[in-house]
Amino acid sequence: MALLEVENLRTRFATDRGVVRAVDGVSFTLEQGEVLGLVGESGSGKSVTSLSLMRLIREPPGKIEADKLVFDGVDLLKASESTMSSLRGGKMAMIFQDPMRSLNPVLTVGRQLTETLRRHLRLDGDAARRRAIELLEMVGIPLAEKRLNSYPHQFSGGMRQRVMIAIALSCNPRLLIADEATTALDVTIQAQIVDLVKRLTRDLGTAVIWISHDLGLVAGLCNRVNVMYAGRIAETGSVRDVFYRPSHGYTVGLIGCTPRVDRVGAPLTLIEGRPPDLIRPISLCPFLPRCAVAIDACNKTMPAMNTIEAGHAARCHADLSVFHQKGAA
Amino acid sequence: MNRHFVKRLAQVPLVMILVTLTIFIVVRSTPGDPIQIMLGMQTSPDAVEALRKEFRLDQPVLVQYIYWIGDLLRGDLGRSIRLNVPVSQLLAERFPISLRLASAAMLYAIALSIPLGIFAALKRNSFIDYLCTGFTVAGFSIPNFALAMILIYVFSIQLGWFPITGIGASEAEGAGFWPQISPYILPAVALGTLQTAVLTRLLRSSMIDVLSQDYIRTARAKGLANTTTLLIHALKNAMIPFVTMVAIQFGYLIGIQVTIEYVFAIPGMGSAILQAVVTRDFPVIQGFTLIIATFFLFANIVADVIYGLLDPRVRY
Amino acid sequence: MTAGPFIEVKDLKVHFPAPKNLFGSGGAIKAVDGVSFTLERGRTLGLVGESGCGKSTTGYSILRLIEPTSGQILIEGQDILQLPQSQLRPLRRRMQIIFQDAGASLDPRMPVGDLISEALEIHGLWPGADRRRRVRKLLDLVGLSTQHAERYPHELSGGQAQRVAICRALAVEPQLIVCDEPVSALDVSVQAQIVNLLQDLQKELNLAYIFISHDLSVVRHVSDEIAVMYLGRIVEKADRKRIFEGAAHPYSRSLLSAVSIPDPDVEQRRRRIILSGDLPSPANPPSGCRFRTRCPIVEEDCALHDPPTRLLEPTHGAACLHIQKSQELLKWT
Amino acid sequence: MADLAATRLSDKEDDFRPAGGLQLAARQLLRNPAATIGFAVLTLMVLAAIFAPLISPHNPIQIKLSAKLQPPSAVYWLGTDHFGRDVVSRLIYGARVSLSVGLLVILFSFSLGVPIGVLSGYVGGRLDATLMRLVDAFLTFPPLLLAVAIVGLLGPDIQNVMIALGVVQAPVLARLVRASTLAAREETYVTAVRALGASPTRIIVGHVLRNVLSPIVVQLTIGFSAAVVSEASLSFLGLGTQPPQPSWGRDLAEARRFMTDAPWLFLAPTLTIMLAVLSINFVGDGLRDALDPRSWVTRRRATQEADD
Amino acid sequence: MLFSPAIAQAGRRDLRVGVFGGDFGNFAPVVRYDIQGGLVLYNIFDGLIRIDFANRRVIPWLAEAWSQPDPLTWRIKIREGVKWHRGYGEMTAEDVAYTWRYHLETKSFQVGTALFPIDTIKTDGKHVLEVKTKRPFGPFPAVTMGYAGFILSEKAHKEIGAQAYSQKTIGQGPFMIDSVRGNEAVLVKNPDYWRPGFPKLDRIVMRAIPDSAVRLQSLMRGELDFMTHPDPKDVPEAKKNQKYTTLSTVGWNWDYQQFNLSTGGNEPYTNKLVRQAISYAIDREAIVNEIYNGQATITDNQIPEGFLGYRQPLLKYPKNGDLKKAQELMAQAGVKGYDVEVITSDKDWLRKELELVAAMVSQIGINYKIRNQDMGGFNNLWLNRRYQQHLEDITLVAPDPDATSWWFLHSNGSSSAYRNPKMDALLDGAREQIDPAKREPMYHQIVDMTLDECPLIYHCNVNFVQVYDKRLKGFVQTNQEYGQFHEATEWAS
Repeated sequence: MALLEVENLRTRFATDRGVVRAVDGVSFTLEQGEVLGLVGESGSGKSVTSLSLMRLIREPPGKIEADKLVFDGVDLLKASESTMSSLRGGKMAMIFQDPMRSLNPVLTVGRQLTETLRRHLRLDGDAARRRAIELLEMVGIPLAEKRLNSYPHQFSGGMRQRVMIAIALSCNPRLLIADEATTALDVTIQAQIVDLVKRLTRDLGTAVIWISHDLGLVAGLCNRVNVMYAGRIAETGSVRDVFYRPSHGYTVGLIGCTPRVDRVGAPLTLIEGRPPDLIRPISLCPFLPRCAVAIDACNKTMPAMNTIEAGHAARCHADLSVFHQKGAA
Repeated sequence: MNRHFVKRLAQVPLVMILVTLTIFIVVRSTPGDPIQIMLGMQTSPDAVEALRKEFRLDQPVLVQYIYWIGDLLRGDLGRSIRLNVPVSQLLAERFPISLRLASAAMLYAIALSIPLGIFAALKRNSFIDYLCTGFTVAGFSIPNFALAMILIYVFSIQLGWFPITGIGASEAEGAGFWPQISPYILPAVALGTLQTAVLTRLLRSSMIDVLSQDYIRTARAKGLANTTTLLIHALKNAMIPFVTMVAIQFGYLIGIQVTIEYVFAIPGMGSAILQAVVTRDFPVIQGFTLIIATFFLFANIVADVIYGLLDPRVRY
Repeated sequence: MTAGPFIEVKDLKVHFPAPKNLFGSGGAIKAVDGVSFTLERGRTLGLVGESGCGKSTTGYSILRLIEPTSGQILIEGQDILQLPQSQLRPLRRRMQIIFQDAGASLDPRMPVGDLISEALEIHGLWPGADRRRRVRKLLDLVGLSTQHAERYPHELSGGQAQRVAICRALAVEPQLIVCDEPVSALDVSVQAQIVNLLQDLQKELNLAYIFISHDLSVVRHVSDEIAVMYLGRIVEKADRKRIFEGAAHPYSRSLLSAVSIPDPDVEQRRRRIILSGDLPSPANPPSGCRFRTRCPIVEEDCALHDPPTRLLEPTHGAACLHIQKSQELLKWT
Repeated sequence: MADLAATRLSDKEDDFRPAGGLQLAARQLLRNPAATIGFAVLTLMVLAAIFAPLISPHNPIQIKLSAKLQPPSAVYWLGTDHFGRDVVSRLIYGARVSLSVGLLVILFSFSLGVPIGVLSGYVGGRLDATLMRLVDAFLTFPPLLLAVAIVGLLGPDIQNVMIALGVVQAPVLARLVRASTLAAREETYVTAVRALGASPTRIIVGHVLRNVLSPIVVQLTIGFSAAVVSEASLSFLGLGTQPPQPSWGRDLAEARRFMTDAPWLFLAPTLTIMLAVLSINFVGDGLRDALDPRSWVTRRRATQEADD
Repeated sequence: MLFSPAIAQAGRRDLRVGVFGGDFGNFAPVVRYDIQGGLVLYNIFDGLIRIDFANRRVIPWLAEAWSQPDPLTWRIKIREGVKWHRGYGEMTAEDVAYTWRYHLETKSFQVGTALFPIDTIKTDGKHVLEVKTKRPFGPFPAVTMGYAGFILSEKAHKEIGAQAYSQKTIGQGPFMIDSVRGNEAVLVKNPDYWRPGFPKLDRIVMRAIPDSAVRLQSLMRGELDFMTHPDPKDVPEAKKNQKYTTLSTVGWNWDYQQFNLSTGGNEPYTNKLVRQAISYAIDREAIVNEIYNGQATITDNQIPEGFLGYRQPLLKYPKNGDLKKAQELMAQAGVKGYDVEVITSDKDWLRKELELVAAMVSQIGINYKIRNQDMGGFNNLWLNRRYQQHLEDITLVAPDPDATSWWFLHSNGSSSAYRNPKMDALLDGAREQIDPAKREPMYHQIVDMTLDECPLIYHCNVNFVQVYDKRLKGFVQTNQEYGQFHEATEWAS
């Protein structure tokens, strides 16, 4: 039975300019130990999806609906707030983008670690302290014992993200959601963090949902990818399916306009215009106004999710096999 | 933090000199000669002259200022022309009373503004939010002596719960807890209402700001129970500007008690200065205003220290 | 091509006084510690490096938005560091800058039309009636319409805001534009649009760019020549082809190995050079080679003397004592 | 290659003079109900003050002992005072004093506080240090007592009251403006304009001042309400405005004796002062949001998506 | 409740008194004191003479007797057995000599009012004092022994020091100062008071409460037993209240307008017809009813009832004024109307009175531009004669017509702004006339000239009102504001 089953997840926000359909029908499943990439530009709904899973959306103005939202056998829609709060940080954990602001500036790092342990594992006093030190050493923070009493502002960006990871993995979660976890970091530090997360989650068998706008990162880290656009999944498949046999106008465009450090000189293929306003209802493919490979069908009906091959599907009328590469580059 | 604190302390003497200079100029640029005013109707010119010499009023203003500063450094605040009593003795009688009244008013303001501020922030833009902010803004807009009058009419005359006067009465000295405390209650409410408005608004906005911070989202993502998240994580941050403002407001409180002292017959600093201004009793005006200004200055410095203590980012 | 380079920077240093703590002197933060390069019109120099390496400070100090401590900045042979502010102001027309947060670089209270005409007004260009026509031409040049002219900065998307910023820079007809992380805050699709726009403008107006970014993929795509910076110094400089195949300095190679490539097979099979530790404090950089505290191939002599730039080829230099060892050992492809 | 001469340029040569910032701020202000009501009340009071002779039902100064202490009636809507003068007329004429006190205090503290604040904020260095020490000295001065001292010593006529209250408010404003100027100076758009070659004066006047306006406006509204309340306190202590000129503060001070036997006499000025201060505060809050450009919406908003 | 009056009545020997004002000034009789100071002074000192208010006569007190061997010499016998507080020994003639010499040397405020006629002071034995005056001075007993009647103990004054004496004052009256703090003065019984059986109370606590309404409310709530100067509008209600006694007696004081005629300028009011017109325009009864709610008595001259030379309250000007006559006088003077600046001090009842008077005189075209000064500002303008007109009230201590006229009408009177040699001669002559029978007609002449010349226009004498707990007995009320003697006050058993 899959660890996480999501069917037709819809999350809307009531704003003074109208109802914003941030997530407009997202379905996917996640197996134990699997690493799923959620890729898309800003406003694609990738972060809102993850926050909806953890029910961290303030309702109102937000509103979460779904045909099915089950995590490890628990129906997240009907779960009481107390069940949810025992899940959060316990079986489901999350790390966020900006390490500078994600830790409480006035509480020591040790305190923010032990309070999680006390909340979920009922560890306190020395047991919690010892575990906290182990965790800090696990994520590669030197002199862990001494640093327990330091404050977040005394750590560098990279170090702070390591603390976040220690906190997230402290209770051995079944699922870790990383929402743009390395975007704010420098490239060499990013490499360290990615390497760390990959190693720890593999050892602990934690399923990971890695949210990012960086295709390279997702290519290296994930086994499956969902490409998201305008609150929906445009294309889903194994990472090799999506990269080598892109079957949605947006995926093709995205790969085309991402510069590659190992290929120079080839001009970037452009995607004109801007992501759609999520307020007005959409009857056709949301990417149509910007799509370079649209065909007549696109102007007539809303494309359904059709399967290209086992485990690989895209919500696009066009046959984009011309862009498919033969095997590995 | 200590570098910042030392810099603040270093500024104090310079500011104090400026304060004494301002007080002196404002006071001495006055029409009306205190001796003549004090001696009143049946004075002979040479009687006025004798006393002017005694209070050095016959000398040029600058010389008088230097004498005043000289005495000041020796801790001698001079003598009240009208009361013929050392200013320091008047201060010893009146400053504690003003201090107690200020503390009572601040306690009332804090006790009210913390729940109101947090509640208004939590229930933002709801009916309760408007109620809380509406109440505080009303407190902000009513002149405190009008409020005092209403409080006396309702709570002292109609309900009889609290006495009207009685602060500083020797009778109350040994008469147990309630007689000592009860005369402070209505004046504290009348005086503290303005502070409640200021503090509630401040706490509400800083709570709203903190609740939108990422680390609160992280706390919730860690599954901490709502109350703990709210109280520990949010309040500890939201209280920093609040406590700093409390210290600053406390400095102000001493200076704005005049009208309340008048209504409740409180022998505080404000009424003494008013009395001194009306009778041109320069030494008292200068001495009292200097003390209030110094108190305010140190309240500000204490505010900085508190800020440093509460916010680790400043401390380390 | 005019004779000689448009801009020549010689041994540029920018030191900030560190806050003196109570007990000892704070020393100086050596943000930029001896940077030199030349740039011709129509060409782009990429400055790449991680935060704290001094790339933005270099950009700002070339335009004297931050006053450099020492060194020379020659614009067509004239050292602008010696000029008083009054004489510098007319010269500012020739060198402009665009910022990472484009929205914040536009006065929130002025509509786009005014923002652009202000640039013309400052230098008295296109006075009177044809100023409006000039503004419309400039808007068109960067792909915006007159409808955008009426909008306020907060009503623009990130991409549109950057287009306005570029338009404002072009208004004063500059020869050099310093681009400080111009696309880092944008989505990939919008990033590509702006990158293409910059390249087209360079061809059409023969502009020189100093392109500052931490994103090596974008820098390599845009630049003719790339300089890798670490802790206030250029550790390696080469044309964009050489920097990829023949990167010499261990830091350059580590940087290249850390950059992700949007190609699953390639990315998953790559060998990584993972640098340990954090960036040292610029207030007191390590003795000798600044990179030695994090360098995977560090030797004893690295701590003894500051490595000079060795030229492997006329246009390819690297400041490392063990280039040989670096190129052999540190595999990243 | 993107074709440079994209043909999206619309042909019509319409004038793109957009709605000015103030127009948009006003439009935004009117969307905030509390601020609109406050604004309406204030305009009403200002109009009442200006056209007092026309609209006040009775002569506010005329003593008519026969009509002494009459409760609110058809003739005297809010009753009469101890000399038989109509309370409503006195409130209308009183608005002249209280509002002008508030207004002049704003002008006084603005013209004193803003230049000092901007100068020391933008120039910084020693000038900033000396100015700030001077401001500190005045700030530590207990406000009401400074006002009492100035009024008591220079005589209790109106302009002295205003000077006193203005002097008290100016340092608070100076402090605030300096902080905002310091912050504004660090903004990227200031660096950008400097890069364009703009002179310091153009930067200060054209950019810094305009973006420092919003905190100034809010502080001015607080200053206004403090002035109105202080005028009442000074009158209560006997140092306020001169008879026979009616003023809210003095009428309230004199009405306190009749709080039990003629409550309308006491409540009328109290509620009027509260109403004035409440509305000026709501306007202040409204202005703070309205002057924030992020809230401005040009009329083309709806079509924004269309032309992308 | 804090101080509930329900404390066992019979045994109560303390009294809580509420007075107006902010604090208690200085209590040394040789340094000028204000009214609150006076209230304490009159209970800790006995004067050389006391005033028999019933029939307005000066009666010997600590000056047991005095004789006048010749018009310039006064021999005063000081009562024996009068002891100073706190064991400073017996009061002697030496103390009186010391005190008056101290006044003269320090040129204190009493020199101008009471001790100016003195030439030499000699003691003749322990208890007799012989004073020679420069010129014969009829009102010596009332003015000199009255105003300057409070005597210092030489020993105490020297030991304690002039400064400290202001607060640690040593008197010989029924009460002694126990403590003075902020707005409260505590007096305790003087155990060795020379009159056995007095005072009836052990302790008086006097508290200054500025707001009159609050002062009365404090009494009604039982926080005080005794209060003075209630708001006139509350007096009828207090009188109806069974639990309290309300006394209201005509005071030796008056509200008056004064014209500055010393500048020699040609303002319209320098013409006496205009001044008379103003006096006719004043409705004195309206002032008494509207401002003092009936707690005052109309008058148009400076000699209150019981004073030598008193005839009747209204001599020339009708109680409701005579607008027609006033307009006639204005026409006669050829003055249509003018503006004049009128100053007054910070007493809010006087400010209201000036507003009322301004309304009255506006009916004859005179526009009073009112300037309310605070006390300091007013005194400064008044004493330096930098005013056109002013409205003020004045309280007098000595029951002698000299004190009510000389200072205001004589060309070198400290408060006078009037120069008239005829008036000066009359005043000096009346002052030096010893025989009361001869002095009386002289004062009639002075009053008639004042009524005609109108350098001052008198409005009314304001009553002194006290409200206190009905169970208090023995309190004697006087026409003097300070005169609240409490030695006879006691709680009825």
